[in-house]
Amino acid sequence: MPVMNIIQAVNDALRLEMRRDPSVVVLGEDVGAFGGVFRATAGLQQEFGAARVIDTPLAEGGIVGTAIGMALYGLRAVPEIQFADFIFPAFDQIVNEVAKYRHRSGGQYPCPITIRTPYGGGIKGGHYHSQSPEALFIHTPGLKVVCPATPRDAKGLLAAAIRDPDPVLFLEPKRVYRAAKGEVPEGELVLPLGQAAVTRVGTQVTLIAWGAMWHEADRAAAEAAAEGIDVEVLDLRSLQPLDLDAIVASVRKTGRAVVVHEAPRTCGFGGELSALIQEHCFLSLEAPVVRVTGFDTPFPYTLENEYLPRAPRILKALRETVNF
Amino acid sequence: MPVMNIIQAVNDALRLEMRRDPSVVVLGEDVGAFGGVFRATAGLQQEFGAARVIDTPLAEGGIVGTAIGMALYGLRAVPEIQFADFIFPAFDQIVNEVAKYRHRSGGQYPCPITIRTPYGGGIKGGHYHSQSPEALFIHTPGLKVVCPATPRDAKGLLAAAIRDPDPVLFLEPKRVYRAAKGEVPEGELVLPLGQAAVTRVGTQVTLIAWGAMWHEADRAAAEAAAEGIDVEVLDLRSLQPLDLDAIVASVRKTGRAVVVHEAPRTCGFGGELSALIQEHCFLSLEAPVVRVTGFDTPFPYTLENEYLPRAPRILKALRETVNF
Amino acid sequence: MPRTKPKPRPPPPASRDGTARQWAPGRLPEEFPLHALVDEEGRLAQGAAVPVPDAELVALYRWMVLERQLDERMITLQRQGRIGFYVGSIGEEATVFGSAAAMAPQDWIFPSYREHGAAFLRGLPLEAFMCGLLGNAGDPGRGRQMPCHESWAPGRFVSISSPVATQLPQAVGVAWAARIRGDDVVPLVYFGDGSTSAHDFHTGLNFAAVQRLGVVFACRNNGWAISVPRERQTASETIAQKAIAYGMRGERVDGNDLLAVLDATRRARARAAAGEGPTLLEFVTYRLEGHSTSDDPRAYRPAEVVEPWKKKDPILRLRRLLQRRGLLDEAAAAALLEEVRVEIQAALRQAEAKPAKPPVESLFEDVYAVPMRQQVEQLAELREAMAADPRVANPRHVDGA
Amino acid sequence: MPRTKPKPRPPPPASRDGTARQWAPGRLPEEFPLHALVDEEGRLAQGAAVPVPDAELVALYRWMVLERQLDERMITLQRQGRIGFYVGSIGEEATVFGSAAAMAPQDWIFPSYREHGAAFLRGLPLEAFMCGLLGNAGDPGRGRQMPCHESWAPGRFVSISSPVATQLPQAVGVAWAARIRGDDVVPLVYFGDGSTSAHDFHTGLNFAAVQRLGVVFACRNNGWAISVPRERQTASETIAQKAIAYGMRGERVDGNDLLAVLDATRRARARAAAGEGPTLLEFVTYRLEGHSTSDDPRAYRPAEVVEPWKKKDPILRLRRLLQRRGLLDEAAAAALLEEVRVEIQAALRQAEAKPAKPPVESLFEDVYAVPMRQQVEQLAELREAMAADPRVANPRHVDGA
Ligand SMILES: Cc1ncc(C[n+]2csc(CCOP(=O)(O)OP(=O)(O)O)c2C)c(N)n1
Ligand SMILES: Cc1ncc(C[n+]2csc(CCOP(=O)(O)OP(=O)(O)O)c2C)c(N)n1
Ligand SMILES: [Mg+2]
Ligand SMILES: [Mg+2]
Repeated sequence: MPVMNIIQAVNDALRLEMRRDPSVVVLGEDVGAFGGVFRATAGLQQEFGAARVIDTPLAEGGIVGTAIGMALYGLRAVPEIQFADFIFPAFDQIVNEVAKYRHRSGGQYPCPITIRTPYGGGIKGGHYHSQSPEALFIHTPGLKVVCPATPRDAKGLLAAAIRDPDPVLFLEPKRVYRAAKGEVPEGELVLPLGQAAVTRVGTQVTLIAWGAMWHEADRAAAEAAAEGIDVEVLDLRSLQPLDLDAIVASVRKTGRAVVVHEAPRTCGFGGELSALIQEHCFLSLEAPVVRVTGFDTPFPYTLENEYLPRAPRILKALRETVNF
Repeated sequence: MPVMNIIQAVNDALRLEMRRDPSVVVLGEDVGAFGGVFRATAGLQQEFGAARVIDTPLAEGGIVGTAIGMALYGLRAVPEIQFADFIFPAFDQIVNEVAKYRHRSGGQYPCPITIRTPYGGGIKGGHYHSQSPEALFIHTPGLKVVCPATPRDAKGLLAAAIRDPDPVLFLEPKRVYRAAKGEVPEGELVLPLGQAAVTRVGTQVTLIAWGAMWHEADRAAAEAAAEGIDVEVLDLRSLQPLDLDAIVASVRKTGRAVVVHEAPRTCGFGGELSALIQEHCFLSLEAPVVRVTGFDTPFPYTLENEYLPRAPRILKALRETVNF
Repeated sequence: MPRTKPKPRPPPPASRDGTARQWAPGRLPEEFPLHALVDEEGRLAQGAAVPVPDAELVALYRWMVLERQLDERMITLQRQGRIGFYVGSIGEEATVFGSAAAMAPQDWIFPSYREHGAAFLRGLPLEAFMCGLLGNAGDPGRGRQMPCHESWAPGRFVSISSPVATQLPQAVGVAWAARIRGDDVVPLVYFGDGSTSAHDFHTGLNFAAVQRLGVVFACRNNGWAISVPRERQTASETIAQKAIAYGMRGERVDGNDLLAVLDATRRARARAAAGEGPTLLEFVTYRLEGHSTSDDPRAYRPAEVVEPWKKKDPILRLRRLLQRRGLLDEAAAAALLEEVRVEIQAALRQAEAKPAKPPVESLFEDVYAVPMRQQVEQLAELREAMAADPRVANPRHVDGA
Repeated sequence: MPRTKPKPRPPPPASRDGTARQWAPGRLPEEFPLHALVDEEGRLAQGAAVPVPDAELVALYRWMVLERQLDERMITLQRQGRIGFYVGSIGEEATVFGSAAAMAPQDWIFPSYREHGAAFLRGLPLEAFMCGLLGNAGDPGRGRQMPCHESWAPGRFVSISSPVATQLPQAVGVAWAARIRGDDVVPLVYFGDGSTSAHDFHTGLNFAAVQRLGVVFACRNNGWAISVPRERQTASETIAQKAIAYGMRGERVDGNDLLAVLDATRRARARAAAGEGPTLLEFVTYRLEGHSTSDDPRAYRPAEVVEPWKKKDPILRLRRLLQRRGLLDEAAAAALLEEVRVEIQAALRQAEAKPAKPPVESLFEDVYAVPMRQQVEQLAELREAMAADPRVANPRHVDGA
């Protein structure tokens, strides 16, 4: 099996879906001849032409707005938002339009678009090239939200997102775009949305993460193991739909849970997970669910290592949770 | 003391603040000669002139964007967004600009604006005149979020918001704009942000709500009392800053908590509150924190009574929680 | 397949004479006269031809009369509390029917919220529309949206959303998709003068022009955005001239002249289909009534300013034209009026006979193609709550007493 | 106090001749010639006067040379890994210095991200700027933003944010506030050609024009938005003509001609101050280098297309003018170059001597005027974590090995 990084896996999925289905269209800023500022669409315009791989004017609302029209007409539009931080000019089109189209029309107008966007910190991007806005979209009924951590999942979940009958926000962990390498099956790979991966089996505490932070969680779990703490690690992969069964099964077994995310803590997805765990595992819980997260500040430039919930802070939380 | 409804209280606060401080400016769609589609700014243009009470073009991003410039210059701009559902075209200006201005400039450019907007369901407004987007803004560091339930609080908290050195999103419960009447002190009234009100003292379960749903909570608590369930009711009033001490004190006493909000459940503020309660009251909790909320669907038209978490559903949750 | 890429037009030459030239408002040459074919007395302009056969003209007149009657009846119904809200097009009927009639049947229509007339042309039954007003079990939109937010996919009439101007880039996307598919499909998208201030107006027109996509942008300039007059919405002398910012064609049309609207839209559609790109049409008309049933224009607009526009009534003008051409006499007009009244009344009776509420599970359907865990669990939760306490579904038991 | 409200200009008259007139691209009369005062050989246009005293002209030349040297040095520094990112204005210096120099000292400047030159003119010390590039303890922005996102309140140079065009309505708000306060303050706001597609361009210009607010909108049309050429950004022949959509003045200026930029900006400022409203200035220039240090233009732009623009270099042109006027000889030019190099080197040395990181509590400050509970608790949490494990603050211990 070939080894790829996440950029290559995304590129591979896009290419295969475009070959398979002539209605798949890619659009966004700099995605055409240039192949995207992260090169995720490199070579696509060369293969599929400027009619299906389109450089748009600089307006995220226009990118998503026109993608909606394409979807209503029957195409499978895959808009790219250059950085998740720049998704907000399209927020109204996503939250009031994409998410509600099927419902508001009584089922007459489905709107299956897949919005790809690199998210998260750790690349020295400061306030505006580092944000993790997943919670805002998970809070919006009608949207699905997917966030892979590995090249294999990036490929398989992106293909699934593009084929899905519902709109999907596909968050790509740019911090590990190139650093995360792994074997990826050649040819068609479609992984189901809504299934978490138990990437490490353990008994003492459940550690939940996704995207770039899954790598930190994985590291922390390994270090914890060296200290004799037996951690079960879940990579959520899809945040909406959520694999609640996997979470509940794990926490009922371990009795303890730590949730990790980059976004600010307050009203982040960690709060929702904490609430769900409590609702479903109340009688099994031996310690409060702990959140290891970004802080309630804008994302910083110089102090980004301090800001990010990396392995050392996760490890500390694991220790404290098992000793509660 | 005069009796007012919430519209009148908001109007009174705006008038008094504009009289007191010539730098207070009101702007928005239809807020001028017409006095706002809900009449909250009625009479202000007549008293303060068209230079300080301004009808803008139909563009929420422009309303908030220009309000930012005014604030940077030293004015106290109070933009109105006609319905909270229409705040999304201004989302980028609020989340990337207003919220981060002070931080990103190293403290050189504070941006104290107060965005007023009617929110919530129960007026037969369907998908686009009913939403409760508070969680999106609570998740954004740099913003304060206030939501009064009564005329007195509306007046006192709005005055405080306008004088606050930080930007405030002021959510007005339009469902009870006219229905909620109460005594309101004449003249200056400034209530501190960040203090919850214990509106009913009880021992068995803590019931937490804000805005329009506080009225439902209050009703449910009264009905529960008739059944012999002793409920303590908290009206949060300010969601960010949050009066965590009041919540923790109450739940440590009662051992049980029910949280009510209109917004969809998943990733709503109820999840955050549930997580916080669990983190701070783990050893006192005798039942899981229960969320009584809007459902994970767009806000409906005909079935809005079914959708809203009104007294009967709250009562059911109270019963189940005390019997857990 | 996309048409050949437009060659970028060369910018004007440099002047190095040391003098500065700059465009100043008011210097715009008379590039945007009001296009009209019929005057207020119903006289056809010299040399002009009626762009549709007689029968179609009479049919369009009938539609406009029906629409007017419908609006008046529904406004009354709202006052009686039988429907919750209504937004009509009194005085603006020609902008809706003239433009919609100019499109081909396969074309898509993106409405703002005053154009249900176009949906009728596309086959939306009056009764289904009224079920939408009632939000009842017969509503094709399943009672989920406010009145006048209809969807009608069989007629390629797209779902309405309240946030203004969002439909503009969406319509552009349809034109783009049609080009990719090689289909002869042109979207017609409606919006008001106030909506030209919204950001999606800008992105919509810009994307269409850059890609030279065939879209008909139809602005109903009715002079008002709720209480805000057009002059406070934009400082440009016309809406049509905004086309210049996008390198697009623009035209100002008498929006109370059905024939002019039809003619201009037809030309715009033809150019769109020929690969010549989008057109911005400004239909100059007037909102004779309040913004909607939630609005009372007396609070911001003296009655006098409306008077001159009443004389320009588009239905009156068309009727005069028909009379002049011998296509409609007094008796036929009266019969037609009675006919549409009966039609409306019959549809209303049928609509009101439907169950008042869609089934409760409909709330949880269509959020996703297949309900997810939350929707399934929450439906069960709601059912249980309703079974335990009938007040859950009934406002009076809680709010009233 | 607001100036008197502008009278709405009457729209053009109606034509009832049955013929349709519509504005078509290409028919725009030559309303937007390129305003230039100095040609590529440094010759002043006949009859034109130099709009600033000799000393100021030489000072501006020095700034432009300094800026060029700074950009080149910082790009090298970035390649060496000593700073993380850089975005310069090579080839566009005249657009920045010419416009900023035309404003009054009390005026506000809203930058996009290439205009740190304007901050220098307003007194931002080179060393403080470089501390910002390093994100170290000396950064007035406290190391919170990427390099080239400086703020300089003492010079009324507003904080930079990355999302493009957001600053346009904000600048309009400052003009509005100044009018309410009765102050003679005019904001100058910069943005690129690509940014004209963003929605805030539309709302900014529209709000300013409707309110007739004095704002100078300065578009640096450098031909590119990262890899996207101007023709794929808008189909309009010029950026300046977009003014027509807003009923505003527009002017096209040779952006490589410092004097023309200065002259046009000064006139726009004067009109703004006189209550005559906003102006859209299009400075036609060219981005000679990559978009930023993160970009490699060879991937999308053949080197040949850049060549003709190198000949139009604004610094070269100004130098030739100075030489012709006897204000700068070879020796003086060489000395000046050496001088700015030394100045840059000295500032760099001082900046690099500052502690590499701002204190950890700085992260939690300025989120609110006074940190709230979360910030206080989370700072304590972070301190505790750092004390327990030094790797918390150190990437190498975690990411590297
Ligand atoms: C984004 C947004 N902001 C505010 C509103 C509230 N609103 C509804 S209609 C309207 C005026 C629209 O005016 P115009 O576009 O001229 O259309 P008209 O009603 O005159 O047909 C406003 C402000 C809205 N629907 N959407
Ligand atoms: C809203 C938003 N979308 C995308 C980006 C990414 N981006 C940064 S600069 C840029 C191009 C800007 O081009 P232009 O406005 O012409 O300015 P120039 O860089 O040429 O000076 C893009 C797409 C951004 N900063 N903001
Ligand atoms: Mg209108
Ligand atoms: Mg550019």
